[in-house]
This record gives sequence, C-alpha cells and structure tokens, in this order.
Amino acid sequence: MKDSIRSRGRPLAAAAVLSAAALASALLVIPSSGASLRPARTPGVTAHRIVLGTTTPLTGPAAPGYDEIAPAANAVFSYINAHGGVHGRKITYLIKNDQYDPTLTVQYTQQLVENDHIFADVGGLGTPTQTSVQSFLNKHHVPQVFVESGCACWSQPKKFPYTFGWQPNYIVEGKILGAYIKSHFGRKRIGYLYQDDEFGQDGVKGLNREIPHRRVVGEQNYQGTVQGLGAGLGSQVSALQSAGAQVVALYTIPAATALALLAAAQLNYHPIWVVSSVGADPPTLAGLLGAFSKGKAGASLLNGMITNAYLPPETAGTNPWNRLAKAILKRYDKGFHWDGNSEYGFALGVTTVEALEQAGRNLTVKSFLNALETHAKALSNPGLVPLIYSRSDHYGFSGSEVVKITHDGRAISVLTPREITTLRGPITVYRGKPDSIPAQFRK
Amino acid sequence: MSLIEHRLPGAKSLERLRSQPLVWHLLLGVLAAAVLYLLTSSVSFYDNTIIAEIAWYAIAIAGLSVLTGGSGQISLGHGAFMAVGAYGAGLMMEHFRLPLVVPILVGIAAAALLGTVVGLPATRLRGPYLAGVTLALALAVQDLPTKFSSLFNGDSGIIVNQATPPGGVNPQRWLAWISLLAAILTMVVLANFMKSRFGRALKAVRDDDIAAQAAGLNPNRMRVLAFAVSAAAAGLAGGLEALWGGIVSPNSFSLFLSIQLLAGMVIGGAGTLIGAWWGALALVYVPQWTNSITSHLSSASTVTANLQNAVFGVLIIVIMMAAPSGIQGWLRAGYRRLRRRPSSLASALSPPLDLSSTSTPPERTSP
Amino acid sequence: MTLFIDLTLNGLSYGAIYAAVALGLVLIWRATRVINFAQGALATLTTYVAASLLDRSINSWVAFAAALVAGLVFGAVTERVFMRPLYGKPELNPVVVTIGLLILVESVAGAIWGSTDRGIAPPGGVSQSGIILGHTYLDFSAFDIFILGSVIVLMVLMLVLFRWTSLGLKMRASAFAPEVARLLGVRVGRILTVGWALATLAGALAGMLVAPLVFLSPNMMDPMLVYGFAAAVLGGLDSPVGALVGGILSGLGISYIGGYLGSSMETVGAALLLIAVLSIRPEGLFAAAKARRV
Amino acid sequence: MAQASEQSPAVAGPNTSLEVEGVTVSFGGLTALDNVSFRASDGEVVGVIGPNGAGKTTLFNVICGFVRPAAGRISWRGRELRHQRPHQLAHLGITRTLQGVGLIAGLSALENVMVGAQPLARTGSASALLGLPSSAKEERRLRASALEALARLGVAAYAGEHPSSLPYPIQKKIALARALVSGPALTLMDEPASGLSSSDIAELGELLRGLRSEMGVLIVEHNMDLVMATCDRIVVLDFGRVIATGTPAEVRANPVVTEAYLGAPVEAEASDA
Repeated sequence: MKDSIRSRGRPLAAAAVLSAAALASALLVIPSSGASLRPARTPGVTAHRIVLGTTTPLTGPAAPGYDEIAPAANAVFSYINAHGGVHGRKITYLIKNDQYDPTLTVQYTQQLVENDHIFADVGGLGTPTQTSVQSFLNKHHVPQVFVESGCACWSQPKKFPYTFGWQPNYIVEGKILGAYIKSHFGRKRIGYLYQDDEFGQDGVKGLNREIPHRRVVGEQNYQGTVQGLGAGLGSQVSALQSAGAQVVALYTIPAATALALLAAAQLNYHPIWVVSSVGADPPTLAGLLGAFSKGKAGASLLNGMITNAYLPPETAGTNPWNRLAKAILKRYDKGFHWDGNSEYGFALGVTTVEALEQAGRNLTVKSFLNALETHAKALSNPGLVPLIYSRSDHYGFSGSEVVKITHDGRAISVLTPREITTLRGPITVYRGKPDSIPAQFRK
Repeated sequence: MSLIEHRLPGAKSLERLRSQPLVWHLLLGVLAAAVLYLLTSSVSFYDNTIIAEIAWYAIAIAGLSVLTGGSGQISLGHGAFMAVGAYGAGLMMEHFRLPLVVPILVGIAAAALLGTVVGLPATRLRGPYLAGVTLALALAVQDLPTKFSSLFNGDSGIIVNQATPPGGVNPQRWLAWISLLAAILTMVVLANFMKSRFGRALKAVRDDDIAAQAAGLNPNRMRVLAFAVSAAAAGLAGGLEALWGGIVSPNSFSLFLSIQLLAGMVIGGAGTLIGAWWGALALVYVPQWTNSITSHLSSASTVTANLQNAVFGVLIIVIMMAAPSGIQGWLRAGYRRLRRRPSSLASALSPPLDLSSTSTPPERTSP
Repeated sequence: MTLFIDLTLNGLSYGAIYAAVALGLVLIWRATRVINFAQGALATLTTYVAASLLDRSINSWVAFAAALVAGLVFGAVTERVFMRPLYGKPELNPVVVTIGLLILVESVAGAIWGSTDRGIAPPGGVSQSGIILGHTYLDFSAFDIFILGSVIVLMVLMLVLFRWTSLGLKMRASAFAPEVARLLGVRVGRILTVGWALATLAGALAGMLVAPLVFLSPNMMDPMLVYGFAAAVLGGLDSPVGALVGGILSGLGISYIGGYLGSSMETVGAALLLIAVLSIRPEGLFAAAKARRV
Repeated sequence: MAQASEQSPAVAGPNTSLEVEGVTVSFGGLTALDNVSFRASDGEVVGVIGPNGAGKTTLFNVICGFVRPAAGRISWRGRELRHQRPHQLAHLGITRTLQGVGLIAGLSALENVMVGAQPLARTGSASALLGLPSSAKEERRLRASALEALARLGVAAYAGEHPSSLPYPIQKKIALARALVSGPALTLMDEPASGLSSSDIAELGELLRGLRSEMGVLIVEHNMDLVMATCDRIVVLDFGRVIATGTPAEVRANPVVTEAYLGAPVEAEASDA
C-alpha cells in the first residue's frame, strides 16, 4: 500500500531529463544548415553573387516609416543586378524583421552570419538593436556598415574596426541646429521637446553645446515606448506654451512632430519650430497633417518650420539624385512612398554599391573595409556633405545644411552645408560640390 | 498496485534512490548534463545560441507556470521581473569583475525582492485585477531606464561584458551550457518546490481559499511566496538574457514579451514544467520557421513582413482550440490513451510529469 | 492656471476615449468573464475600414457609421468563431485566444494597409482647432466636444438598453445567471453574440475618435487598450459606470502627470496609482458588494 | 491578558479550553449573534444546535476568525484570541471542518490530509527548494501521519484518488481526517452528519465518542439523533441568542427549546435533516 502511494509521487525532477530529451528531439527534427562547414573563401562572395543581410523593424510600433528603408535599398540592388551587378556579381539582400527588439536582432544576426554566410550586415537599424550585435559581428570579422542610427558609438575603429556609422550623429546634428538657433533667434525664449531616449537626449546635448542655458525656458519629453504617444503631446505642448517658449526645438520622430504641431495649433500656439531631420520629413508630415487641415490652409502648419538636411530635400524635384531615386524605386520597389525614408534607403543602397565597386574585382572583407577607409571621397552618393570614413573615424555624414519649409511644402536652404569633422570639433562651412551620378547608375 | 516494485530486478534500489530527492536529482542532473553536452557539441554554433535562448525562455515560463498553475495568480508583467534580473545582473557585470554566478544571483535576488513587494498588494487581488497591476508594472519598469538614464543608460541600454569561456570553448556553446545548466537547476528546484508541502499549499490556496485557511494555511503568505519564487525564476532568465544578448535595454522587455511568456505558458500547458519547454520552443521556433518560409515567397513586402506574426497568432488560437490544456496536456492525454491499451511503446515511455494534478481549477463563483 | 485648464481639457478628451475602450472590456467581462485583448486590434481594423472608404471619397459620416457597423460584425464573428468553442475550458484559454487574435488582426491590418502612419480627418470636417472663451484660448476643439458627446451618448444608449429594454434584461440575466436565463427561455448563446458585438462597437467608436488625434497605424490601439484596461480595472470590471469614471480619471491622471512631472513618470505614476487604489478597493472603485462564502 | 483570565476563574475550570463570552455579531442591521457565551472543555463533546439561521455557523466563523465580533471575547486556554486569523488556529491546536466537505479539488485525498498535517512540519522553504534530505524526511513523516489518519477513518484505500471522483461519505471522512491529522486539542465540526446515511452516522457517533480521550469536540449539527447520542453538553441557539445549555436530557426537556423549533417535537425536526 505504502509503495503504491509513494510511486504516485513521481520525482518531478525528471523534468530535467525529459526536458532535455524534448529539446534534443526538437532540435533533431529541425533542419539545420548551420552544421555545414563554413567556406574557406570570403563568406557570402562567389564569382556571381554577393550575399548581404540586415535586421530592421518591418512590423510593430517602430515600423511606421522605417519599414520603407530596407526595401528601398533593395530596389537599388535589384536595379544593379538587372544591369550586370557589381563586377559581375549580383547582390542578394536578406532582410530580417527584428521588430526593434534586441533579442530578435541577436538571433537573426547570428542566423545571417552563421547560416546564410553574409558578406556584410548593411544598414541594420537602431541603437540598442545594433549595439547588441556589434561585438559579435566584429568578432566574426563581418562588416557592420551604414548602421541606421545617430549614435556616436559606431565610430570606435580601434575597438570595433568592422563597424561604420551612416547618418550624422545626433550630437553633431544638434550642434548645427543649436548654432543656427543661437545666431538667428538668440534673444528669444527657447523650449525643447524630445523623445526620451538616446536619440532625443543626444540631440539635446548637441543643442545645449551651442544654446546658452539661460535661454532655455522649458524641456519636455515623451517616451519612445508603445504607450509613449498614446495620450498625444497635448500636455507637453501646453507646458511649453505656459513656459513662454518662442522657439521650440523638436527631437522627435515624424508622428510625434505631427502630434506636437497639432496640439500647438489646437492651443493657438505658434512658436518657431526647429526640427531635427529625423522628425521633419515634409511629405510624411504633410500626409499626417493634411487630414487635419483639410479645407483650410493645406500643409500650412509646416510653413516656416526649420530643419536640417544631409540628403537633398525630397521636394527638390529637379535634383538629379532624386529623379534617379524615383525612377529606380518606381520600377523595383512596389508601392513605394516617396519620402525621407525611401530616399534614405536609396542613398544607402547607392553607397553600398559604390563601396563594393571600389573594393574591386577581388572582393574580400579587407578590400571592402579598405575602400571605405581610404576611398570615402570616391563613394558617390546623394549626400550634401561627405562621408568621413578614415582609419581613425567611422562616423558617416559629417554635417548638414539647414533649410526652411515654405508654405507650399518646399525646402529652401537658409544655411549652406556645415560640417564637423570630429565630434568635439568646430562647425565649419563645407565648400565641396555634391557628387555626380556614377556610371553604373546611368545605364 | 506495486507495479514499479516488481517490474525490474533493480526497481527496489531505484525506488530507494528516488526517495532521496537530492541524490536522485543529482543523478538525473548528471545524466541530463551528459545528454546536453552531446547535444550542444553536435549542432552548429548558431543552434547553440538558439538552445541558450530556449533555455532562458523555459526558465521564465516555468516561473510563470508555478505562479499561475501553482497559486492561480495571473501575471501580465513577468517581463518586468526579467528586466529587473537583467539590469541587476547587467549592472554587476558592467561595473565589477566577479565570477559569473555572483551577478546572476544578484539579478535573481533583485527580481525576488520586487516579486515580494508586488506580491504583497497582490494578495488581495484576483484574476484580471492582478493582471492589471502587473501590466502596469511592466509598463513602468520599461520607462524607468530612461527616467534614470545615468544609471541605466536609457534606451541604448547597458553593455554587458560577455564572460570569456575557459579553455577556448566557443562562446555560443559556452552560453548554451550555462543556460542549460541554469535551466536544469531551475527545473529541479521548482519541481522540488511544487512537490513539497509548499507546492501542495499553493494548490490548496488556488483551489479553495477558505478550505486552505481552515486547514491551517496562510493564503497570503503562500501567494507572496509564489510571487517571489516565480519572480526569482524570471530574474534568472533575465540575467541569462543579459549575458546572451550582451546588452540590457528596455526594448528587450516590452509588454509584448510579457504577453509572449503568458502565451508560451498556456500553449505549453499551464502548471507543468515540461510545458514550459514546449512553450519556449514555440516562442523561438515559430518566428524562425515562418521567417524562413516567407523569405522564399515573392509577394509584396508588407505581406511577407506580417505573415510571421500572423502565423504566430493563428498558432496560438489553433492550439488553444485543439489542445485546451496545451501541448503537454495533449501529449499526456495521448499517453493515457496509449497506456490503456497495453503496448511495449507505452511502457517504454516514461510517465509524464504532473505539477498541478488538474490544470483546470474549479470555476470561481461569480458575485 | 491656463496650464491646469489645458491639461484638464486634454485629459478629459483622452479619458473619454479610454472610457469607451474600458466599456467594451467591461461589457465582455460581465457577459463572458473574458478580458478581450483583441478589442484594440479589432478597433484598429474597423478604423481602417473607415479609412479605405474615406480614400474612395465616401462621405465621412457614412465612413464613421461603417466603422461602427464593422465593429458590430467583427464582434459577433469573434464571439461565434473564436469564443464559442472555448466556454467551459480553462479560464485562461479564451484570454490567450484573444491575445492570438490581437497578434493576428494587427498583422492582417499591416499586411493590407502597411505600417505607415496615416492621418484621419474627423467626420464631417469637425474642427480640431481650440475654441476661444473670452480672452483665453482653450485646448478644447469642436472635435473634443464631439469626443465627449459621442462617448456620453454611447454610455446613455447602453444604459437605456440594459435598463429599459427586454434585450437588456436578457443580457443582464445571461451575464449573472446563465442557467436561470436558459430555463426562462433566453437564448443565451445569441445574447452573448449580441454582447460581443456591442462591446466591439464601443471599441470601434474609440478607434474613430482617437485616429484623428494620434494617427492610424496597425498598432494605434495598443496604448489605448493598455490605458483602457487600466481604466476598467480602476473603475471595477463589473461596472459600466466604473468604466466611465475610471476612463476619465485615467485620462486626467496621465495628463497631469505628463504635464507637471514629465512623461517618463506617466506609466510609473499610473502604476502606483492603480496599486494604491486597488489596495484599498481590490475590485475597483465601483465594485459590487460581495458575499462571503464560508 | 492574565487579568482577563483571572476575572472569571469560576467559569473557566481547570479543564476549560475554549471560552466564549458575550460575543455579538451583526451584519448590516441584522444581529447574527447576540451576547453568546458558553465554554468547552478538554475531552468533552459539545453540540451547538438551533433552527436554520440561528447563527450556528456564524459562531464557528467567529471562533475561527473569519468573522470579527462587534463585542465579546473568546479565550483559548485562558488566553484571549484577539485578532486571530483563520490559519493561525491550527497552530494553536484548533482545527475545523467546513460545511459540506471543503476538500481541495486539485489535490488527492492523501495530499488533502497532508495539508492538514502541515502544522507539524518543521523544515523551511529553502530545504524544500533544494530537495535536501531533511525535507524528504519531513515529507515522509507528513505522509505517514496522513495515511494513519486516513486509515483510522477507514478510507486509506482512497488515498491516491481525487476527491471529486469519490462518494460523498468518503469525502466527508477524508475531510474529517484532515481536521484530525495534526492531533488538535479541539476540533470544530460544521454539520459532520449532513448527507450521510444512518449507518454512516452511527459510525460517526462512534468515532466522536472515541475522540473524547484525545481532544475536545464542538459540533454544529442538525441531526438530533447524533447530537443526543454523542454530546456531553448542548448549546441551543435561536435568533443569535443562547436559549438553553445543558446535557442532552436537560435540553430535551426544556420547553423553550421545543418552542424554538416552531413548537414541533424535537424528533420530528431531526428526521427532516
């Protein structure tokens, strides 16, 4: 009797063994390509093919807008593939949806490296997401290039020789906008509204390096999390209005910029808006605000908004790069929107092609990195300022121009391109000319 | 009646062994470790990363399972406890050079402490009210790193120095070992706990508060204990995730994670430790599979991008309809059917585990 | 002072929207003891229905009505297809199915309409500009009045339905004593379908009200669901009046915290407030008196 | 505390274990118990009877701490039970059964009884988590006592079954075993005979008489045959007040009691139960 009862209370710790068995059986069922040997040659490169990969949010709260970037870059690769490829090699671009969750970034990046044997991780999006794979990619000697984030952390060539940034880092951007505010609105009261994460905080850091502290009458922020914009920005904008801010600098994503403009309009509050390039994409904003001002003044809410740009304004219809971009995207990116994000992806795709071109016929990781570090000036791209890659710097675009949005949504330059070649360095005027379109895009 | 006793000649000594949980568990643990060593060395490095991920997911889900299956409380904020464990361990790893076990223990302790603090008001809350509070907790914990960004480095997160494995072992394999070892220990500890008088007390409190009190149990103490143990497991999972990802950032601990853990638990089978492994496998592999399937499709990019989550949603719905007690419950029912028909296969299968003898608590009378 | 007034008005309009979401959750909780996590996603879907009608230049009031009707249909379908097989199963199962549905519906919306944010105009071109009262400009537009008004109308209609119609009587009977209701000849199954339909209509209204404020994307309703759920818990899940009060209190609370303490305190403050209230009243502000069984 | 027990030395004799003095409880405007006083001693079976709604279960709930009295005091071995919580009673040596069966559905019969044996446990949660030998030993000890209690009530054969699958009388015995397993000094039983057949009831009476040597028993019961046959003393409640106390014979003869049971003879009421 006793035994029968005891045998009922089976040692539950058999959980350990059974779970191991479950895991083992599951793994045995799952096909794994990873067990195959890594090719001795340069991974991801054959005589006819180059495999590139990326992780980016295609769904979820972070996806709006950003989900246009990778497909736009891919459109450039499709165009190049259709026109003979780079040195005869066609580009395969593997896009993984990490939903802006570092856990998924780690998983997919390792998959790209170890199962798909990518040559390089091109245009991975986000600071926390890309930080989580930075050391992995460097340890495995996989280039992590054109990281889509304005963190200064991508430029650490000694520690992370395989990592290269892309867009101007947020502090540099903030400095240029801050300098403009100081010289043009130096006597006005200034307020900040920023996303409470590294993007916003770094931007504010840059602004504060130029704007005297006593001029800043109000600082408001919002959370970059799912619920962050759930209650709108009414309370923040009300607080800035109460503080009497006459100039409001925004370090916001486009949806938040639009919400701030909406809230201000509702409050009959009309400060001068100075908006970082990240959140000031006029086509996107006009699309969002058009519904609000229907039957009234069109995109008039954007009138007079000041922002910076390191790529040609999308509204510059005659810009040859923009015309090329629209032609390529129309053909190779079904259902594309012409806005700052697709332009960004296009520029990134062009730069990638240029770098592969410069790396030469004998493409290796070494020749690729060498092309970036020593031929940065030769990488033709739509940027208004050069990419400053060197052996000691991996920043990316080094500055921007400042533009004002007109009543009809065009952007007119109010400050010619400025550049900052080192993070703590002075702002200087960039006197170079925009790149012309290289030969392989003129076929 | 005495089936086990007379089945095998050595059964008696086996039976004696089983009554000494410590020895028995150590033996099982050594066996499991051997199996897992073979497993981790026969698959690719990438698969080792996945094994490690499955292991910490399983730990977190098992902790949640002890809470929901054990004491009947629902947490929609277990991601918060993972976050606390991850930040606790991550900060230690960032600032001090300590043997790995210390930061992990700090993470566990921090999570258990928060679990106790949350568990106290939670003793008065039932069902959705508790879900509401834990949900709010998950949101709040996600925003704290930006509020105190000098300590937590805000949205960018803190970088964790991944320990260099000894003797030139591959780091991914090393992580898989650590995570699996932790997972096995956790399973043993949780199984012990649920099998002990505390587990019994938890079930008593879950099923009938009044009867439990009349029998001399303090339901509030049991609920707080369940929360603390459950949070400690989540804290361990968080610490391992920090080590695994090399970064601790609020983006890893979104509300979606908490919801995923709950879904994983119910898919696997609420209240069972084996079910936690099924849940973890589902959470890790379903996106992988759909991703590899969708990458071969050539439809518009918005469709392929969303297909992955759509399949996950469908899977959740289908499992809940086809196997209401989760995968483990379904397997167990299948096993029982097999056992009724005596066959050699049935006796070869080891009996499934049973944490909560009934996965369905009796319906509460509504007011 | 102006700041206080503006924060109050801002909080009121958002609070009304949270209340509509909370009402949808309460209706379903009362009838089926399920927290419907798919409520927000379904509302996003109905808002997309309206948006695609607007894209085809259909009258905005027609689109508005279409969204509400779509809410009724989606709610009924959800109950029939996804919930019906699960009654009597472990109580967590239907909840997890609504989570699966949330993920599925958001993906479907994303697959069809993409994840790009889009602006939605208020119906009938109702103005979103604030109004002038004396010499002060208030953060209160015609659309804010419309928000409050339509949520109040919804509440009153629901009240009338429950109190003074036979359908309402049947719904209350089915919710609180399904066995008795069945004996009295009430077709409880059909009544449950109606309940889900009405609840999803409340969500659809919330979607149409919030879209002009925060733009439409597949995840638009995620924060609304979270705050709406908190509001429902705060008010008491069994009480429609509690949903209204809980919603307004949440809206005001979040607005004040955001305006005075900064946005990073919003969720922390909301969580502390919720814990504090529930510690005193474990079943929400409008909890029904509960008999003790010994 | 000491003062309190000195106040009524005459009432609390050397054997008196439980003492209820002037307890009053009201729900809303309704007075459920009105100045109720009585005592129970070691080795004594005390019955509490009265018509429906007389406040019998409320009285149990006050003693256990489920309900707080508005006035009055309850003492246990001369110490006032001031803010006792239901779960603390078991540690003081007082156990109870609930109306119906009150078994825990998710646990087997044996486990149910082991829950009742837990006041005997000595090891902490840490050794349980680690599965230390001390914890295993503890577990064996609890299991042995639980089996013993089941065996005493003749239901050991059902140890591994889940309560819901067992006949009602068996369930009642398991519930009784749970109350007795920790060897209490006083057991409160709420309607132990309800739903039992007459042969089961006879068996129960036998058991109750047998328990005298080990503990005091306080029962609330409708079945007059059982009460009259087993109780040493009876407390009669009506509308929340004690209307009579005494031996079965005294109570039976008391006209007030007959009156309370709607003028009907006591035996007629009993056959209803």
